[in-house]
Amino acid sequence: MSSNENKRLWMYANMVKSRHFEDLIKPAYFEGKSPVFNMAKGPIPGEMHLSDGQEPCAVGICAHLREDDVVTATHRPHHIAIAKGVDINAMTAEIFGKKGGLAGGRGGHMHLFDPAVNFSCSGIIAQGLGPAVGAAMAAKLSGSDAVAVAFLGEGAANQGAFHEALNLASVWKAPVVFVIEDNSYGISVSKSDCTAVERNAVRAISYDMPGHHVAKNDPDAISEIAGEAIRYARNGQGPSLIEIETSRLEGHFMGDPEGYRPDGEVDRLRELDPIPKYRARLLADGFEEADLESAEQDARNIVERAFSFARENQYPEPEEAYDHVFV
Amino acid sequence: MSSNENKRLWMYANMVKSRHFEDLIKPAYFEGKSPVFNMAKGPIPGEMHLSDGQEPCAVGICAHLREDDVVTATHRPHHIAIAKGVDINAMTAEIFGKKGGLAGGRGGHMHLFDPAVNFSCSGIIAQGLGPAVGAAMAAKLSGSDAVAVAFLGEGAANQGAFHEALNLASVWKAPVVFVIEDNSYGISVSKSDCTAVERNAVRAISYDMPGHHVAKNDPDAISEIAGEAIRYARNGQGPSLIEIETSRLEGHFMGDPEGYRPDGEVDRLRELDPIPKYRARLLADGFEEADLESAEQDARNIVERAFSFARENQYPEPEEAYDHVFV
Amino acid sequence: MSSSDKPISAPPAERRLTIAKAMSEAIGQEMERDSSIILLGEDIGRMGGVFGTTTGLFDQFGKDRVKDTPISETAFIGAAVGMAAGGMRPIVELMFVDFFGVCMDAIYNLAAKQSYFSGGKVSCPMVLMTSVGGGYGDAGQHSQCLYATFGHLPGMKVVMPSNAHDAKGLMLSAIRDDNPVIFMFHKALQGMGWLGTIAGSITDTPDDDYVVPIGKANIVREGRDVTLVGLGATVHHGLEAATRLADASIEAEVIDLRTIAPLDRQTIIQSVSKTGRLLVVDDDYLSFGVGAEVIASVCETGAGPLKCPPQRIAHPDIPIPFSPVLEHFVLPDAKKIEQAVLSMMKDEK
Amino acid sequence: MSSSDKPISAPPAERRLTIAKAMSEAIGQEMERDSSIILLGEDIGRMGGVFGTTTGLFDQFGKDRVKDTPISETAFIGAAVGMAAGGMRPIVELMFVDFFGVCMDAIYNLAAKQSYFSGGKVSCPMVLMTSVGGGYGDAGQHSQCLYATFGHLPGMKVVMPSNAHDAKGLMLSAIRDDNPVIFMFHKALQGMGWLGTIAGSITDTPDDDYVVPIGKANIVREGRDVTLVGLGATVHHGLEAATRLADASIEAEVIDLRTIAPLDRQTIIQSVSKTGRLLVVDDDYLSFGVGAEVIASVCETGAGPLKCPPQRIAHPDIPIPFSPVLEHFVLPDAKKIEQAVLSMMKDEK
Ligand SMILES: Cc1ncc(C[n+]2csc(CCOP(=O)(O)OP(=O)(O)O)c2C)c(N)n1
Ligand SMILES: Cc1ncc(C[n+]2csc(CCOP(=O)(O)OP(=O)(O)O)c2C)c(N)n1
Ligand SMILES: [Mg+2]
Ligand SMILES: [Mg+2]
Repeated sequence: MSSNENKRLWMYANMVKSRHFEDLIKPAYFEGKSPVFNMAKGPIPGEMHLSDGQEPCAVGICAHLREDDVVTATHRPHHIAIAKGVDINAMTAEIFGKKGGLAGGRGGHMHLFDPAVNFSCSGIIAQGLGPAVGAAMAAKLSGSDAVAVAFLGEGAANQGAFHEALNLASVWKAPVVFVIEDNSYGISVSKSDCTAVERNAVRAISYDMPGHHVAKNDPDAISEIAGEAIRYARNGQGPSLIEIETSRLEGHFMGDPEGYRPDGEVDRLRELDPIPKYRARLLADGFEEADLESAEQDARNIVERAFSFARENQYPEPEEAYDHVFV
Repeated sequence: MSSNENKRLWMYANMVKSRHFEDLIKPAYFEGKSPVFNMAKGPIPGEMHLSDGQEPCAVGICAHLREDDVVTATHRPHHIAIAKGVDINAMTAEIFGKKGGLAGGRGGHMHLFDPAVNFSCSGIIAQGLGPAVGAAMAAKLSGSDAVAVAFLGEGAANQGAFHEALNLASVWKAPVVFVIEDNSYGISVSKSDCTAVERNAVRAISYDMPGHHVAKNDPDAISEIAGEAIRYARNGQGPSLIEIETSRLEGHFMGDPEGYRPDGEVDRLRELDPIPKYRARLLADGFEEADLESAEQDARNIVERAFSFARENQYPEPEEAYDHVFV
Repeated sequence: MSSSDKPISAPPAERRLTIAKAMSEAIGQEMERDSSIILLGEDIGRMGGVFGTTTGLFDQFGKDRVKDTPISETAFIGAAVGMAAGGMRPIVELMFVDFFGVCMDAIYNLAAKQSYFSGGKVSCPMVLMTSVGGGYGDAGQHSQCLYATFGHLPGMKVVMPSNAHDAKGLMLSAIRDDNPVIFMFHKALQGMGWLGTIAGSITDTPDDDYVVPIGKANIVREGRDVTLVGLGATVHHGLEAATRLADASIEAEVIDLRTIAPLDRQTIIQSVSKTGRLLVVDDDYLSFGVGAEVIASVCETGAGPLKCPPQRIAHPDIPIPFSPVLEHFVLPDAKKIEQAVLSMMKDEK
Repeated sequence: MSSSDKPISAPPAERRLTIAKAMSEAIGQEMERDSSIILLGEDIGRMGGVFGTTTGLFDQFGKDRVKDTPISETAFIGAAVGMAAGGMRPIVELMFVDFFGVCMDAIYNLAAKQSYFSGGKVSCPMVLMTSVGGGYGDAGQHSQCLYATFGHLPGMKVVMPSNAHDAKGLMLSAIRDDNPVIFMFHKALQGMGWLGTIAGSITDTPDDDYVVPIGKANIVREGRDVTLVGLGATVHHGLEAATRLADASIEAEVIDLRTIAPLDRQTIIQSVSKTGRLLVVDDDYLSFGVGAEVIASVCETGAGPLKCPPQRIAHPDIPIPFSPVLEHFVLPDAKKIEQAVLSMMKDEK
């Protein structure tokens, strides 16, 4: 396979992996939460933000990243973590609150840190952007050509931190790419009800940086633009902003009744599900069915092993709560 | 005189008033602070941010405002307060920490509140913008055509609050005008060292609102644009952003050694002092010397009476410190 | 499963409300009375608030009075301050108190100081309602309490109900107060099905207009042996512990602070003067917390004589851990209270 | 004019430094040793810091290591967290602690929790230095202390020197600590001519490399009758009061906390066990403050027996007033300490 074919297969496999991951989260999350849905119960308590539908953003960007490139993600981090190569066993164990989790169960699903691949995320909207600028500068000042990527939602583009971080990145010519996953909702509030502009990409003008808009949740198109922006950063030309039109196939968090969605919206979005669409395109482009199936199978196996690992892993001792407040 | 002539004379008189105000602040501030400059000493302790050179911004905007229009200003508020018609006696007494001050001496020069003319200011950068949006909405929702104006420095345009407030104003179509007084410095840091764009007016694009740029610190030009933006707000068309190129003839605060200024900069700026320039223009435009002189004299008298009032006013009783924490 | 841990069952009486419903009801009734009230926040419109604080109000009052905002806390809380100065009475929701870090200036430097900086001429009648507390696995950025953070800073009143009755009455007081009031509501008490709810928070709640005064603590159980001071969720833990302690013939007096600032020191001191023993329980971080303030307030008066050193239980000085085995280990509960009291009873001077 | 109120005169010995100079020196010496240190903040470049914390460092280390920032505290403190995770050791200045409201999330939800959320795998070796304190007429948004605000939130260490010697040693400790350290410096002690400086803060300061350990309070004067606990400026007020009290044969022991978090409870408790009397003095807001924590920490152990109720003096729960007659009325000073001690000595149990 050509390197481009390899990359496309990698993107496909990682979308499948991410989706399968969420597919296994779903029943696990609902364990102990029925008949009465109570977030506190079951093996995975707390809020759970799934990324179904947003996989193209993660793979399109991460296809261009190395281990030493830094990613900061959001409260909806699974697809990005998986595409960045976070240790999936430890990540799953973390989500289950187990000792073998990335943070020994201290962080949970909104706080996944894997320094081996320079991934982290935060649950406070837009607050990962400053750290990404800093990480980019740490690389630049040390003479490395590593870059940083900060993911955010379109809702986060109205938070002050967005403005400050993009301006600072531009002033410092930091090798960082800001990626807006525009799923058109911030919880229940639609983008058009809270955002003064139709396209966040135009906001790049305020920071004298390139602003890209990618429509249709298309992994290839995302990857193309991402390649450009990441090259630009790696070459020392400075930051960029990428806005990706994507879709949230699930509720904001699990248990969200989604009363704010127009009738039929989810069905329409599901018809545009990027994973079967991309599969069909790959086949049309000459990929072998068997290769896709084997990639799918591998992806699923990895996820299933991760869930087994997590489930079999033990809980931390209660006293471990006191560890690692300081390093 | 025509109404336009009246307005121009009003603008001139208020610039003179403001400058004379600062001219009297200077020696008063230095009382007790020499030979050793110690900010804690003398009748006016604390930081003191003078507005010399920035008068055109205040008068150009406030020429279009009514008492029921709201203004939120910054840590550098005197020129704006004066142009907005704040009770100058009570304002001066406040700056001297006296009982007859706007807040009985509780607030000081960065916290001037005069509800009679809907003026207030805050010492935290860009934090007056949200309140201006709210004030504008309070007017709009009550059916009034009053507007709000938020002043900020060019340094403040890099603060997150700027982004959030402009977006919110646009989404709400709030009758508010944001006015950037670009004096090209935030304390010691020049605009070009910390701002990604050359002109903050372009940032209006990010909020789908008109963005105006006014060069040369010119009261007439400012007034023209201000009239447009304020009419636009009053007519229910929504917010605007105005960026004004102005100049800071003094240090950031009194006592600032200004080592960061390029040699000769202050001299060059002083040559462009907007007050003598505007005086010359008015004369060239046919105003009578005598009218200007009498306006100047009136302005000076008002200021001098305010300082006398403030100096003769008594200090609050110490126990009054405990009053008005709550209304 | 402890008794406080039951899923909500149908309220027996018609007016048994959850705190969420009591809050919505208070706000709705007051909005009918007073057209200057406006609601701002994320997801408080069509969705009715993530924690049910504004259920039905968007439909009832429309989008001019119930306004979903962008995720721009600095701007919309700042806007509320400007509205309040302009004669309105905004009620703003900060979805989780944990988010105070993006907008605290608008709260403590603007809202809280507007009266002082204007010599009392410009009021700031706004309510900031915000959810607090953990226990349901939402981890370190969505489970904090920060009572002391808000209580420490002057110019704001800070209240937190432990039940629906008080929620309605405190909300009405808060809205009518001409000063900024931080209205904290505890997720473990809120009565959102999906969060699980301590049953004692669901109480009879009059339909009428009534207020619970700000600044007045409530003795929710009388006793002679020890004073348990709590707020929000820990009141219920205290009551549960008191029931168990009664079996051992230890009579605990349980005080529900209801207001964090201004703190009702008098009620506490009177109680401790009677019982001679003090245990403060809160689920905020321990150091520089509610427990310290209550203990110091008692000790500095020389109230007593105390029969044993005053004690406190709180969340330890660690970020709130995600894993339930960790989180439940560190959170206060009835058992820890019971044990602390038992050892205090032994530890006579 | 009180003795603490003199303008700075030429330091008698060559190594008598102000806190500002001691901070700059510590940072500069450490930057020479450790190339991973970077400085960020407003006006810390050419200007050398509004409070002289980075004097000379821009010229010495250049613009890549000493970076003036936009007025974007959220972004640059957030950036520091990212740099720290990436192997650098950023030192960031928040010009006034009063501005925490625009950037606290980066501090307490990101920096302070990075270690915990990563199970100790990602450290956050950053120093946030920030000015505190009033007394010079800078009013309610530029004079706050907020010791307890920072001390209350876990995951950060919080230090504040009362003199130049400790400033250098604490700064070196802070820079070398692999955890976030909030380094507060008090404007009344900073040694900026234009602010006036309490003379006792200017001390002999070794040129060498030495550390003052974080978490260790310092007994700056021994005494048998009463323990005065202070920090920063109030240490000097305490010392001044102690001198006057000595004339009345009252021997005060004065403790300089030096570290707010983690608090050195042991040193305090030992002292109070000896003296039997405790007075805490700080210039932060009173309620939920340092005084409460120190008093509670002592009382909960049953240390003593105390000869009289423990007392605290602090800034009252009001915004900091501008007018000097108001501000000096409410700020703690030596005279208030002296009077409090005198009445404590009378108030024997
Ligand atoms: C500062 C802050 N405000 C509010 C929230 C609550 N919140 C969590 S996710 C979310 C919506 C975010 O929308 P968007 O940025 O579009 O991301 P998405 O959820 O669509 O992925 C909100 C408001 C938060 N976590 N942080
Ligand atoms: C949030 C915040 N950060 C920093 C400061 C300190 N500060 C006061 S004035 C100022 C410069 C402001 O520059 P600009 O907005 O251009 O206004 P100017 O002083 O030029 O009028 C700074 C950084 C502050 N008051 N608030
Ligand atoms: Mg979204
Ligand atoms: Mg400026």
